[in-house]
Amino acid sequence: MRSTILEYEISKVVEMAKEGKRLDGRKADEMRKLTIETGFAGNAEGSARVRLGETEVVAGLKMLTGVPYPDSPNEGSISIGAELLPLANPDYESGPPSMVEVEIGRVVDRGIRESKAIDFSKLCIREGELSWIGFIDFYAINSDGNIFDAGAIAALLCFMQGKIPKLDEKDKIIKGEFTGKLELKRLPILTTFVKVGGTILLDPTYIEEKAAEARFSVSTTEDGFMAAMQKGIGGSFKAGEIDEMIEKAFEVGKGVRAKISKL
Amino acid sequence: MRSTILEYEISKVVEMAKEGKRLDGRKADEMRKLTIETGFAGNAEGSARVRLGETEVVAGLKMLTGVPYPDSPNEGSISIGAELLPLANPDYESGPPSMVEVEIGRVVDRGIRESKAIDFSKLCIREGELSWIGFIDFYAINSDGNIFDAGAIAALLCFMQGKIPKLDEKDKIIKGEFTGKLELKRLPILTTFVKVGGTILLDPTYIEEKAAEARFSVSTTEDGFMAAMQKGIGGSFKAGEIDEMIEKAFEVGKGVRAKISKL
Amino acid sequence: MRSTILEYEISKVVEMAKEGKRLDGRKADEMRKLTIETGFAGNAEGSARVRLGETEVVAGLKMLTGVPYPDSPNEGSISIGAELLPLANPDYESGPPSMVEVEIGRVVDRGIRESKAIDFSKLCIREGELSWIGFIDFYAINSDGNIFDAGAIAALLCFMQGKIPKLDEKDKIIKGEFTGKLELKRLPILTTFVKVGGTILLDPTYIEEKAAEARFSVSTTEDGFMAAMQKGIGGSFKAGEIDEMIEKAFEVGKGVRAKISKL
Amino acid sequence: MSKKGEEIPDYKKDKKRVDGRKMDELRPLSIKVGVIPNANGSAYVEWGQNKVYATVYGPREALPKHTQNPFKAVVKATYRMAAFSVPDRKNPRPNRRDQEISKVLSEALEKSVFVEQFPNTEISVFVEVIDSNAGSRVACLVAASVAMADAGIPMRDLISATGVGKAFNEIILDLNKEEEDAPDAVDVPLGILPNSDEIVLLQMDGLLTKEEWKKVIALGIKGCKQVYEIQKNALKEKFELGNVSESDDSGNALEKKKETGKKMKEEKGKEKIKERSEKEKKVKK
Amino acid sequence: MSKKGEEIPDYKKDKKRVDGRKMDELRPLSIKVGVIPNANGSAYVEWGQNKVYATVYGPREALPKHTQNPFKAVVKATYRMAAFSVPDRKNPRPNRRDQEISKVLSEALEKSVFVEQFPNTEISVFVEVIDSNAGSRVACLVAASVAMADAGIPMRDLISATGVGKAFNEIILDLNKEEEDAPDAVDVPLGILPNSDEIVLLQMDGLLTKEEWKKVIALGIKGCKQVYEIQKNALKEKFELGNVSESDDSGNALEKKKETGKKMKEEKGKEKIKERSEKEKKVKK
Amino acid sequence: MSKKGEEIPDYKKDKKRVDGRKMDELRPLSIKVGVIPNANGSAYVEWGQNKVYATVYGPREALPKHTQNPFKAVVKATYRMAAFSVPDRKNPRPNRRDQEISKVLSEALEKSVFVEQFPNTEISVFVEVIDSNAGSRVACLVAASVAMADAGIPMRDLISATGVGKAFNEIILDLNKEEEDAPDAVDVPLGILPNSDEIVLLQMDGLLTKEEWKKVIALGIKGCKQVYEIQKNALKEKFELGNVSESDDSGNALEKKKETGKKMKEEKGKEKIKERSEKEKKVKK
Repeated sequence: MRSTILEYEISKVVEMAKEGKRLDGRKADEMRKLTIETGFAGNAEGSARVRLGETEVVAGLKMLTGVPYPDSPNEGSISIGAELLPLANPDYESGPPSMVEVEIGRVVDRGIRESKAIDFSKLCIREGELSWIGFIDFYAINSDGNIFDAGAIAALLCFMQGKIPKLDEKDKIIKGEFTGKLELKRLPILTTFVKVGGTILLDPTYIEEKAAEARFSVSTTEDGFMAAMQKGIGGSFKAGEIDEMIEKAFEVGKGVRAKISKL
Repeated sequence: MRSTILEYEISKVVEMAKEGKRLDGRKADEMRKLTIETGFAGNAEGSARVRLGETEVVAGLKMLTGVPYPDSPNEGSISIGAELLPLANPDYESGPPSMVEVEIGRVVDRGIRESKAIDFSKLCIREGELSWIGFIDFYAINSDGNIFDAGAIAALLCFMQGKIPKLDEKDKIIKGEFTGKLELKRLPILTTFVKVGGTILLDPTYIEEKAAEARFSVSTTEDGFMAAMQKGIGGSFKAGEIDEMIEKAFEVGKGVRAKISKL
Repeated sequence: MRSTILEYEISKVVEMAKEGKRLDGRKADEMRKLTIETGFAGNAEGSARVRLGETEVVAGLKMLTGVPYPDSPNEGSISIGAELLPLANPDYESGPPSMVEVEIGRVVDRGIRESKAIDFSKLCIREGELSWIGFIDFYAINSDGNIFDAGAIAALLCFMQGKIPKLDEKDKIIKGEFTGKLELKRLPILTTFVKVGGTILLDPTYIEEKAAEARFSVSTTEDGFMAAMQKGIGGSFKAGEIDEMIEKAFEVGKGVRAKISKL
Repeated sequence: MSKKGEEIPDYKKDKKRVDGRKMDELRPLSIKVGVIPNANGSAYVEWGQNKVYATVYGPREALPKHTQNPFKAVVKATYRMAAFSVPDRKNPRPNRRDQEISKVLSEALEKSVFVEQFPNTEISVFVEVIDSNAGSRVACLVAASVAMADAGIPMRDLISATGVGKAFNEIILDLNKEEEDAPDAVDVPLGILPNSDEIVLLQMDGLLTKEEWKKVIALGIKGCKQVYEIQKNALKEKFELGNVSESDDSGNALEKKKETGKKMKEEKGKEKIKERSEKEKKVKK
Repeated sequence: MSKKGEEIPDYKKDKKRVDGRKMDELRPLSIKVGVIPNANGSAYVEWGQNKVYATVYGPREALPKHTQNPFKAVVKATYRMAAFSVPDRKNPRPNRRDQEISKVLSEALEKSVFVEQFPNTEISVFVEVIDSNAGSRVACLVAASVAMADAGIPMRDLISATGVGKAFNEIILDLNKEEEDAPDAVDVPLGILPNSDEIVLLQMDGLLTKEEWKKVIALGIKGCKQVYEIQKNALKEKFELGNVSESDDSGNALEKKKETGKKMKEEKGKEKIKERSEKEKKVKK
Repeated sequence: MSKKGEEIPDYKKDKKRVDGRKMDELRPLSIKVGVIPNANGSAYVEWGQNKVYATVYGPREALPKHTQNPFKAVVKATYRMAAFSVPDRKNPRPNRRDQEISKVLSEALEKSVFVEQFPNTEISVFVEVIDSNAGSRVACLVAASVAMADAGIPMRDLISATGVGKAFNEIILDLNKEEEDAPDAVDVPLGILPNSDEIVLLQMDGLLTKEEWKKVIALGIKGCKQVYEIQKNALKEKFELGNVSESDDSGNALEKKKETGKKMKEEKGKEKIKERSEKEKKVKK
C-alpha cells in the first residue's frame, strides 16, 4: 500500500501534467541536467558515473573470456545488468533481481545490442573456442527516476572506453595490459517518456514514474535508426503518440550524443 | 487452513466411500476415462497429452548428451520431473519444486527406471565419454487428482516415441535429424489407489485425495513384475490390502497397456 | 522477540558475572570438560566428535580433487563450513547458511588456514592441473554455546587424521585406498571469550552468549603465534582486555593441544 | 541465423515468404475457449507451431496483503515455457526473458480490464508454452485475453496481438523463427485494444527507420484485427452463439453474451473472494 | 554395482551373505535414547555402518500460522545427510532424495502419534545421518520413533522399520550397500506399527514377482519385530526399567513408564506452547 | 602474492614502502558527506584506490515484525561490492565474505549509536564498494559512521577505522593490496571509538607474536585518530562550520552542530516511523 503523502503528491503531479506543467518546473519535453564522469574504477575496463538531475548511476565494464555460442562460433557477446541498490531509494530492497531490474537491464542491453554498435565478430579470439564477453553492471546510487536513460548512457560510456585485455599463452588475462579498444560503430541513445494525465513527459522523475499511466522508451542512432522500443506500465499509447515520442527521441539523442562523444 | 466448503465435501466423500460409493458415480475399483494424444510438440523428441477424467497432463522428451557416471561408463540415463502448474489448480503455487512435485516425479521415474524397460547401455555413445540422457518433463494442465498415473502414462508414451538425434562430427545435435528410436523392453504401468473411510479407491480424484487416509502406487509390467511401490500420506495399510491393490493393478495395467500400445 | 523466561535468565547471568560467578559454578576463566572421539565415519577421510560441556559437534573431512587457482598453480586448498542443525537447538532453523553460521565457519577456517599448519603446496598433484581440496563440514548436534572452539577442535582433529586417497590412472579416487596422510606443522587452537556485565568469561554457554556484550576469539599456536582474531557482537573491548584474553588463550591452547595430540 | 551455404532469400524479389505466406499473412491460428475446468477462465491457442495454454484465476484476495492495491485489482501474468517447448531443453527455472515477458503481459492485460471494480484483489493469469516457433508471447497474450473474457471479468475490450516487423528486405506480418533469425530481422510484438487502436504491448528489436516504422505499425494493427475476428469466433463458439451472423453485429452479440457470462462469473468471483478471506493464506500444495 | 572381475555371489547356493550374515539376519543395531539435552526427545542409532541422530521438538505452535491444522498436529520430519556421510562429498543443499525421504518419514510418523490431541501445533523431527551404508532412512525412522517416545508424545505405537528385499538370487533382510548394488537388487524400506502390523512406510525399487513379494513382506515384518525389541530395550534403559523382565509383559511396563513420561512431558509441552504463543515467530538464530 | 621474478622488498631495510609511504602513513583519504539525496544520511569515501558509498535509512519500523527488539534499534549493515570493483568480475550474489563483513560492520556500528532510544526500529546501513584495493571494509565503516552522523542519529561517538598489520618484515599502517599479498602479511581491520579507545571492530589474519601485536594495536589506534580528524572535517564542511578553528574545540562545535542536525532528523525520523507503521510492509520495488 502507498502512503497518503505519496498519493497526494501523485495526484498533484497528475493535475499539473494535465496543464503541461511539472513539479520541478520543467517543460513536458525538457530533459534534466546531464553530467558525466568516466574512468573512476581502476579495476574496470571502463567505468562511468552519470547524473540526470538527482538520479545517479555508476557503471563498469569487465571484459571476460568465454566459449562462443555454438550458433555463432566467430562472435563474442555483451551482457548488461541493472541493480537498484537499496542504497538509492528507501523503496528498494535487497534480494535477487526484481522484475523491474530485469526489465531495465534488458531494455538497456537491447538498445545497444540491437543497434549493432558493437561488431561482435571483432570480439572473437579463436573461432569456436574463445571470445570476449563484455559485462556491464550498472547500479542506481540515487534514484530519482529514469534509471533507463541514465543507465543506458553510463553503459554506452563504458563501452566507449572499453579496453581489451592482453592474454598470456594460457589464455589468462594479464592484469593492467591491453591490446586495444572496443570500437563503436554507432552511439545509440535510449530516451524514455511517460504519459501522465494524458500528457507525454520526457525524462520522468521518480514521482512522475509513480504517477504514470504508461511508459515508452526508444533507442535512436545518429544515422536515423531506431534500435529498440519498449512500452511499459499498464496503460496505452496511440500510434500518433508513439510517432511524436520517436521524433523527440531523435532530437534528444543528438544532444546527448554531442555531449558524450566529446570525451 | 482449509475452507468450510472443502471440509464439507471431504466428509461427504468419506461417508460415501464407507458404502463403496463415489461422488462421480464410479465404483471403488473403476478407473476414469483415459484419452491420449501424442506428437504435438515439434521441438520435442516425443510428446504426449494424457487425460484421466478431468485431469490433464502434457509431457515431452528432450534427448541431451552428457558424460556417463564414473561407475557406469557405458550407460546413458533418464530423468523425469513433474511440475504442478499454478495453471492447473487454484491451490498450486509457483516456485521451486514442492515436496509433492518431487515425490510424484520420483515415483514416476522409478516406475519406469526400475522396470528396466529402457536398456541404458543402448544410450551409451562412447564409453566413459558421451551418452544420452532422456529428460522427461511433465506438467499438470488441469488437476483433478491422480497426477501420478496420468504422468506415468504420458512419460511412457514419450519414451515410446523417443527419437534419437543425429550428432555432427563435433558431437553437436543436428536439429531435425535422427538415427533411430528408443526401444522399450516393457511397458510398466503405474496404478494408484487411496484409502478413504476404510475403502480402497482406484484412480482418485482431487477431492478423494484430500479425503484420503493413505495412498499406494505400484508399477506393473506385462511379464508379471512389479517395478516400484510407494505408500504415501499419513495412514497405513495392512499387508492384505497391499495384496489386493497389487492384484487390481496388474489388471488395470493390462487395460492401459492395450490402449497405449496401439499407437 | 525473546521470551520473558529467557530475559530473566539473561539478567541473572549478567548479575552473577558482575561478581565473577557463573550459572554452572565455573570460574570466569574456566573451561568446560572437553571430550573427544575420532574416526567414527567410515565414509570420511577423517572424523571427530567433540563435546565441550553439553555442546556437541561432529565433523568430517572429505578430500576431493580440483583445479588449482590460477594465482597459486602449485597449491591445494581447504574449505571449512559450519552448520547449526535445527536438531541442536530449538532456536535454530533450516535454510541456507545464516550469517552466524558463515561467521563461525570462516573464523574456524582462518584459525587453521592462517596458522599455515597445512602446507598447501603438499596438496598439489600436478602443477596448474590438479590438486587436493580438504573439505571439512562440522555440525552442531547439541548447542550449549561456543560452537567456535568445539568446531575448531573438531576440524583440527579431522585434519590430524587426514588420509590422502589414491587416484587411478584417470585421476579418479579409488575408494578405501590411500597414499599417505596430511601433515600438520602446527596445532592452532581457537579460544573464545565473551564479556558479560563487564567480566570476561572463557568458553561461554548458550545463555552466556545471549547475555554477552561482546565476543572475542583468538587462535594460538605452540610456537608463540596468534593466527587469527575475531571480535564479535555489538560491544567493545579495551586494548588491555584483548591482551589479557590473548594471554589466557595461549594457556588454554596448551592444555587442549596436550589433550588432542595424544591421539 | 540462416543456415550456412544457403542463399539468403530476398522477399522484395521473391514476392513470397519461406513458408509460402504472403507478406501480410498470419500463420494458421486456432483458439479453444474453456479448456481447463479448474480455472475461472481458460484458452488454448495454436498459432503456427506455437501451442499455449492460458488460465485466469480470480479476482481473488491478493496475498500476501502488502501486494494489495486499495484502488484496483492487480493483474499478475506468469509466462513460462515447458522444458521441451524449445529446440534445446529449457531450464525449468524462470529466466530473465520469462520475467520480462511476464511483466509486459501483465501490464498489457491490466489496461483491458476494469481493474477498478475489484480493489485489493489479484487476477492471476498463467500462460504456459508447450511448443514454440517465434511469437509465443503474442500467442500467450491472445490466449490470456480470451481466457479473461471466459472468466467473465469485466473488460474494456479484448486484446488482439501479433508479431510484425521486417525480414529479408521486406515488412512482414507474424514472423516465424527463420524470419526472426534473418540478418536484417526486426521483431515487433504488438498488442492493441482493437476497438480503439490503443497500443498496450509494444516492443521492438532491430534497426528500423522512421519510414519503415510507419509501415510496420500499420501492418501490425491490420494483423491484430484479423486476430480479433478469430478471438471473437472462439468466444462465440464457447457461448454457443453459432446462430449469430458474424458479418452484421457479432461484436454486440458477443458483448451481450459476455455480459451474461460476466454476471454469473462475477457473482461466483465475489463469493470466491469471501471464501478466501477466511483463510490466512492459501494451502500450499 | 558389484566390482568388475569379481564373481557375482549366488546366495541360494552360498547359503550366507557377503558380510557373513544369514538371509534373515539384521546388521548389529544399537540405540541410545536421550542423547541431545536441548531436545524434547532424542535418540542416536548405529545400525551396521549407519549412524544417525534424531530429535523431536514440540508439540510447538506451528508457524507460519497458515501451516496450522485446527484438527491435529502437523508432523514434520527433516532428513539430512552430513556432507561426509557418503563416499562422495554430499552437497549441503537438500536434494530431491532428501525431500522425498523427509516426506515419507513425516507421513509414517504421523500415523504413530495421537496428533488429534495437539491441534495447531507442529511436532518437528530432525534426523541427521553422519555415516551411511544402505538403509539410512529406516535407521532414521527407528531413531525418530524412539525420540518421539522419549519426548513423551502420546503414541499409538512405536514404529519399527527395516530394509528388506532381494539380492544375489535370494530374499534377504536388511540389505547392505553391496547388496543394494546387486544386479537383481530389490530394496524395500518397510515401517510398521509392530503391535498391529499396520504398514506406515513402504517403498520398493526393482523387479519383484507377486510370489517374491509375499516372502519379502513376511520377512520384513519379522525383521521389524526384532527391531522393536531393541527399541523397547533402549527406552527401558533410559527410563531405568532394567528390573522388568522382557519376556512377560515388558510391553505393558514400557507403556506404563511411557505413560508417566508422557504426562510429565505433555505438561511441559503445553507450557511450551503457551510460551511460544507469546512470540510472533521464533528468534532466527 | 608478490610477482615472480621480482625481488621481495624488505621494509626494515628499505625504510619506505612499495608506494613510497612511510610505515605509519595512511593512503590519501577524502570524505564527502550527504551525497545521496534520497537517504537520511550518506557519505562517499575515496581511500587510496577504494571508493565506497554509504547510506543510512532510518530509524524505521523493523519489518518483518519478528525482527523487532523491544529494547533497542537493530543496526543492519549490508556490505556489497560492484561487479567491476575487483580485478576479476565479482558474482553479483552476496558471498560468504560479504555476509561476514556485513555482520561485523553491523556489530561495530551498533556500539556507536544510542540504540536504546529507538526500540522496535531498524537502522539500515548500505555500503557499496565501486572500486577496491585492500581495506574496503574499513573504508566502508568510516563512510557508514559519517553517514550515521549525517542522518542525525544520536551517537556515543564516531567510529574511526583503518587497516594495520605487517608486511615485508615491518609493522605498517593501512596495507595496500601488494602488502596484503606479502608472504608474511598480517592484516588487522581495526575500528575504534576515538574518544574512548574502545575497540568495536577487530579481525586478524596471519601469524603475529604477542610483541608484534602490541605494536600493531598501538599503530592502529594512532591511525584511527588521523582518520577521525578527516571524518570530523568532512562533517564540518557539510554543516558549514568552516569558520570554527580546528585546533581548539572543533569537537565540541561539531557536537553542537550535530545536536542541531540530530534534533531535526530525529523528528523527521519519528514521523517516518509513524508513516511506515501504517503500512504492513514497504512496497516492493
